Amino acid sequence: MLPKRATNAMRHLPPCGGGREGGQPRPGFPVTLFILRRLLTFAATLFVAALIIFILLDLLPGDPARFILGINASEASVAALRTQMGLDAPAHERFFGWIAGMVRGDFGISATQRVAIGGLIAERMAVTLPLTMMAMVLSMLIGLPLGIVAAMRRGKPADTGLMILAQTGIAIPNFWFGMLLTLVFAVALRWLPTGGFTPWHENPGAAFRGLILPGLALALPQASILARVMRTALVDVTGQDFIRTARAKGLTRSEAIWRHGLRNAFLPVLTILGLQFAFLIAGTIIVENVFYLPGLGRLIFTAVSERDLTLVRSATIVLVLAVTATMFITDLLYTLVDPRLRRQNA
Amino acid sequence: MNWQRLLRHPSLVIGLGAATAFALLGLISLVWTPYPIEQIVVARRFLGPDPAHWLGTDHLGRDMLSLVMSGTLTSFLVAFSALVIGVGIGVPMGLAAAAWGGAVEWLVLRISDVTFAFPSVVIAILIATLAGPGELNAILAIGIFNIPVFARVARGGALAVATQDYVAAGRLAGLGNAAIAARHLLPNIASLIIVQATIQLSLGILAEAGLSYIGLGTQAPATSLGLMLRDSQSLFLIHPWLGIVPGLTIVLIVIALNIAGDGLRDALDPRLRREGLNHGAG
Amino acid sequence: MNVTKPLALAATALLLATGAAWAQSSEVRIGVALEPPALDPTAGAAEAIDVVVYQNIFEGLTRIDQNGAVQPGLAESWEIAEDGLTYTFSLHEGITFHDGTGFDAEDVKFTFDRILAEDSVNAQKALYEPIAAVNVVDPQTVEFQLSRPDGLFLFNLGRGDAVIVAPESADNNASEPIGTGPFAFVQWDRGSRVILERYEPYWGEAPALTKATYLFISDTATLTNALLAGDVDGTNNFAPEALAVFENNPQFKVLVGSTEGETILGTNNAKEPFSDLRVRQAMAHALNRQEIIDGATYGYGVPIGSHFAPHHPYYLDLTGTYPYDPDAAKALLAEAGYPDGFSATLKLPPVAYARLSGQIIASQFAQVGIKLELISMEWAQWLEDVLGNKDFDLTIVAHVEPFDIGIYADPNYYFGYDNPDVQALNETLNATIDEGERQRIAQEVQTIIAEDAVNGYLFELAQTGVWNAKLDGMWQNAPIEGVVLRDIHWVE
Amino acid sequence: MALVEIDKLNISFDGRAAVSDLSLSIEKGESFGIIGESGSGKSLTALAIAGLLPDNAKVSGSIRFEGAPLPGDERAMARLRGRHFGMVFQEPMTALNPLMKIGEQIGEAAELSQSGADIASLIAEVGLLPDHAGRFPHQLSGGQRQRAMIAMALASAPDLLIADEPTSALDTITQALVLDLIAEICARRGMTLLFISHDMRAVAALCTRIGVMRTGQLVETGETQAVLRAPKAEYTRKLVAASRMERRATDRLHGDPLLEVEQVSREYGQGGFWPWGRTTLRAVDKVSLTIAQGECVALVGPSGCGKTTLARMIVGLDNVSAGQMRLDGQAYRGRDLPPLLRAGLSLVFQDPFSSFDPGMTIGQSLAEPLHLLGNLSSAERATRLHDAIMSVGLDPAMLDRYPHEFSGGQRQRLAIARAMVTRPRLVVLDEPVSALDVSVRGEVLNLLARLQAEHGLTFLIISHDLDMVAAMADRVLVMEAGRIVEEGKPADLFAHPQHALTKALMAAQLPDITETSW
Repeated sequence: MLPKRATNAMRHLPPCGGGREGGQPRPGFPVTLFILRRLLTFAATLFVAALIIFILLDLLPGDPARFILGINASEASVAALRTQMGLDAPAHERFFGWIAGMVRGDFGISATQRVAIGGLIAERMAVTLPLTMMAMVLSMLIGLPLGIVAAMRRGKPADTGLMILAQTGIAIPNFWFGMLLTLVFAVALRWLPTGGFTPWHENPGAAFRGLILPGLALALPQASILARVMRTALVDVTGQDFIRTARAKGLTRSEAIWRHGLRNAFLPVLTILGLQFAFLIAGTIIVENVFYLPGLGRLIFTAVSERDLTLVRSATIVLVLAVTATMFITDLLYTLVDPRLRRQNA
Repeated sequence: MNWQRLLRHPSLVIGLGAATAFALLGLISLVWTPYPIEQIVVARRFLGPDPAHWLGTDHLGRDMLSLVMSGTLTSFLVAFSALVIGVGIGVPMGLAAAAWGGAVEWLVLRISDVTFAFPSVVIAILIATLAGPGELNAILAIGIFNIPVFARVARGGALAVATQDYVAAGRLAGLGNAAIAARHLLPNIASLIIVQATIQLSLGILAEAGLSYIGLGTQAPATSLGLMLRDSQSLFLIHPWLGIVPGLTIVLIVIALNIAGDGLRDALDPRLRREGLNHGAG
Repeated sequence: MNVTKPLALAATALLLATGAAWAQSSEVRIGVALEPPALDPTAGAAEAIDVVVYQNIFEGLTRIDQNGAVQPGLAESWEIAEDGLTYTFSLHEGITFHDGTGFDAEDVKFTFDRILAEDSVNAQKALYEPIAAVNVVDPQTVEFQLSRPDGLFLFNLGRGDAVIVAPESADNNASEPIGTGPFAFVQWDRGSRVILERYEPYWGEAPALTKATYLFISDTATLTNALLAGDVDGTNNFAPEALAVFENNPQFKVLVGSTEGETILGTNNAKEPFSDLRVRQAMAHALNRQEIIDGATYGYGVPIGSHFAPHHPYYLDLTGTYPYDPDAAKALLAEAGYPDGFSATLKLPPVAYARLSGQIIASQFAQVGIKLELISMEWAQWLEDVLGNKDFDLTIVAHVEPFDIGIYADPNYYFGYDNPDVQALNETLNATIDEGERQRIAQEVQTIIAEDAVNGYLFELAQTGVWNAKLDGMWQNAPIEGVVLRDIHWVE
Repeated sequence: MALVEIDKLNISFDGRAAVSDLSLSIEKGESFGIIGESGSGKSLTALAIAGLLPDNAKVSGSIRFEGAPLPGDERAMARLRGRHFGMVFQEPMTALNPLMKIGEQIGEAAELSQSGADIASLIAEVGLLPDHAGRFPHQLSGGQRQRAMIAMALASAPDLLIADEPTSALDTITQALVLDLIAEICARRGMTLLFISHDMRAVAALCTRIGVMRTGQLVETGETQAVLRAPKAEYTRKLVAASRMERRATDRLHGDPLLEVEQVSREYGQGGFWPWGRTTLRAVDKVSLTIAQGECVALVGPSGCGKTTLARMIVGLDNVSAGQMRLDGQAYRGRDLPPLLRAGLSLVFQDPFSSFDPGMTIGQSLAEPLHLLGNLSSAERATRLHDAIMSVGLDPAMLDRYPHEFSGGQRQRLAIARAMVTRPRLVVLDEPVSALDVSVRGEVLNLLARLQAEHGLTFLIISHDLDMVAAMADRVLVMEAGRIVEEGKPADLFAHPQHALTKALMAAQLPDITETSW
């Protein structure tokens, strides 16, 4: 069987390699420098990601020109279109051309749709981003209070019930849940649309309504995870010395948890929130299909099937950017919330 | 640590028992299913549960029980293979980062960052366009996604272990970084990895379902639970049974694995409750 | 199945109770599965383009009606010279493009010069190759000189690929189409919908609808829900498996009609073992058409025995050429030297009928010893592998071009069928104008390819539309791709 | 009337008794100390008084505060705590909320007790600077944090200050300062003190009355001097005896230099991968020293002075930035120590709980250094292990067991056995007894002295415990901020300290328990 670890010893570990008292006052580490360093890492990550995307897509089988012209087109027509689309240039020229273009904000022209990719992506982001935000907010609104309630009622029936609910929530595939939601709230009750999206500028209310069901479908598993994480974090924090200190000051247990526990418990939750954004982005790609939402995921999906390379790679890098930026922002937030990190650099 | 102690955690026993039962059901399909799943008899489709077909038949007249057995196997196989990729690459990466530190650690962290920046569905789309959809695509996509998860967990655990005096003692005894990683770090983060693996396994099963649902995963005539859901989707209003069977199977397997993971966490080490919080992964 | 009925009934009851909340109006929302990549029908092959724009935004000199017959379009009449080489069209007067510019013979000449230009990106350029010259006689008259007689010329002029575009707007048609049709383009929310509005200055009879919205919903379950919830008023081609939801529902009408889609088991005739006639005959005997039709189209397909649409007057029923007979198939395979069968790949494009038929055929072939490996692929890859590189054993695809038996005369076409007799007959057919003679030749070709078992002939795709019961005027058949709005209207 | 009266207190967890039948009373204004080793139940007793026991604790018996039983209601109890009790805990790092500024935390305590205490004056009272109020806990040193804790405890102007091991996480000098502060404040405010510690000297220095606890029971209680001078209980006698260090070193003849450290420096770059933003921290600054064969040299200094870094370089766990070391005349710079030379060196760690891999048997752990000697036959290995474990007075059968089966003292013996297995000539001991209970420290030190005598070992002891150093060392080196500032024989050095640090260290020495004059 597995070894039991020397758990007691961990408690005594010095925070860094020096003496166990670990006690010198530490100089503050400049926050701006920290941000600068993270920004550079962020840019490097993006560049490598762009390179990977480009290499993968350059290997793609399937000729976009052939796709556009279809089953009966002549070789000459296809060749003419290929030249017109600039597919003949050498790979490195195309790569750096692409990067340079993006830096200028010019994503190029879609091969199959014949319009500027920047605009296409912006249109789709106007759906995907609010949807992700909606899911994020919903999952927090649902998950965090439930997690707190469960932690406060630890070991009681409410806790057990909520955690069973959370287990189930994690286990239901979100696309399936989305379909069940549609059947109930759109088909049977007709409270909300079955899907589709009205552009924001046309009718913000309708646009918002269109995002509620998909947002819920996306939020369910994340809310369940959040509830569990929140509960565990809070239960953990409850056992910490400073809660005892707070109680010694004259707070009751629950007051101590509210005043001192929540903020500390929020640290692990913040990590999870950062990670969740990436999963939500991945989730939108699937859920957009269920609710026929014109999001970035479906744009990539369609573009791949149409072999619209320029569009695929730019849309993909935007998704990657969204995920990386979230991680970056999470890092910064963490630094804001946790003063201990303001001097560290790892 | 012995079995009796493990058995004192009812959630572990229930979860592990149920998950094993499903896995066994899948494994049996390797040698025997009530009916061959490739055998299509359209005239026999949409039969309800009866003695000949315990779970009825699907839209092509295939036996649902056989499909569920085979689909469960595929789902497990995909999730497990992806796990092997994640553990096989991620754990050595994390260990190397902790044992060598410096540039190696920097590199591992950056590789994790880049890998993590690609949502698994995007990886799946890219691979599917390169190599066509299929189980292998799903395995790779989920596996690649698992790599940074395990790299981070392994690095985090190993860094905590590396500060222990016995690691210094190992170095004093002349052990190199690789020997330290293999002798001291790996065995001591094993429980952490096992717990994370249970979680990733359940996430892998969900991810497989998602990928198959959008057509990037398992392809006919093979089947998986996700593919069964996809096939039954448009028939849901007419024959809801066809969707409920694979859907419930997924839910039950994932719950079983998650309960087993929770139980393992409690049983192996109470401290993991705090460290193994990466439940968001997936 | 007992469990399902109550649920379906409950759903129906609910719908009855709530009723179609949509107020009767002159607007319609149509669900279509595929979103067009662009909206210029003269610069792309996607069927989805025509679904939105054909006869709605754009019009040709002629137009095809719902029975497949050629009707006057922008040209109110035409004369054909004795030799069949000169066509003179008289154009309607007072026609304007949606941007207000006028339409005249120059636009016609521009359109066809563009199709035939060196750098043309027209997908059907080959169809218009017989055109030697387009001459503007006067603003209302235009003359076409052909290099050889072409029996399908007037039909081809009515296709989406030959709609008339204006030089001022042609370059932007991909994203902002400007034509002469009864509906003008308003906006395209990519990934979501295209909105058209009635073009009031339209030259012809004004349509009843004032606004039409095409919603792009690829998922059948989602489309089902949207129809049930009243978010969509109808769709021209609904997945047959879920038609049962609407069949007995008085809120909806189900329109079953014909299409030009011959669904075939495309066979690589140039490759072993399919180059052996006995192997192809064996495969033909191994196909149980009825089971495929039941399984893949829920009974809505029409069996075919050759590459020809059953509703066409020239059609010859050849489904009995190689009846379903596994024993005969095995015998033929043994005779061809494959007593234990063989293995082959079956490449499937991303359409439901192909994926389902593929599974069923694999099961049927397995019974005679042919082991098929199913390979699913995206259209782009299918086009490259199968159509471009002819790197395939078997495939399943529906050929949706009307009267496209001529593809059997092209030895370079993907299935690699090289038969001088068919090639000669096709040439005669193209040059023949006499109806009776054309029918005889067409039937001869049908018979030859059926007997040669060039491909496995499966079924003619049906058009299965689902519409709000209060809508009328939709095309039941699909002789050409498009959802023509012209006659659609609400009834009380 | 007694301020606190405890009558037949029983505390148990899952049926296991942690405190049994404990009765005591604390008078208003007195300083009461509880002495006990880890697991004796002394902290639980303190927590019980404050109503802060863990949820799963089963409690019986009664505790009265100012004659009234403690309220059962959580809210009433909390208010009582807030107004009348002040508490100081062992680990000021974890006991303070890491996300709140010190000032806010003190302010909260003042606000809760409605004492109207002024934060600035509290901060001044505990000897912190005004700008410390705006800092986060991690920006303070250990001593400063503990002062902040005390300020927090004082904010409510409590009747009773409960201090639970308040100094055991601090170094000697800081410990003395904090103890002085507590004593001074209690005296000035006339506050009752309940002081809990395993350190007999600290208790003796602070308390007028003490109780001695062992395995949940109060074995003896009485006036401090009475108890310590004439302990009645056997256990108390043992504790008192163990707290006195006897000099074990004998004057030995020293041989040739074994270890020479020549102008060694160690710098750490901080700031990570990117070249800018890096600062250099010089942990060890041009240190030179020589240790002769058979000598026992002690390196003392406050935490962060660089003594551990120096030790790590000497044993080859870290590289020097400049300078070099010689073992037996052979030069090395740290990690480049060749295996055979490495076998001549070993290290005993401070914490016996983390120095064994929990997944390996003791035998496996002990055998690990043997491969430095090349390929030994299995018989030879067995002999080595056997000899090593016998030499520390343990049973060879223990080789097949796992670390968690042993107590702290046993583990430290096993750690010493591991250090002996290659039969080294130089053994570096990093705080070898400070993590051990008082009662076993003496045994381990005796063992070390015996081994040194039997095997002619050379010791380098890293410590801040001057008593232990005086008892063990032939020569003492005093280190501060990376440099060696003074050196000499312990008797001379401690009698006539020259350097300010040495003087401070001496001043911080708590008086011997029996020397305390009340």
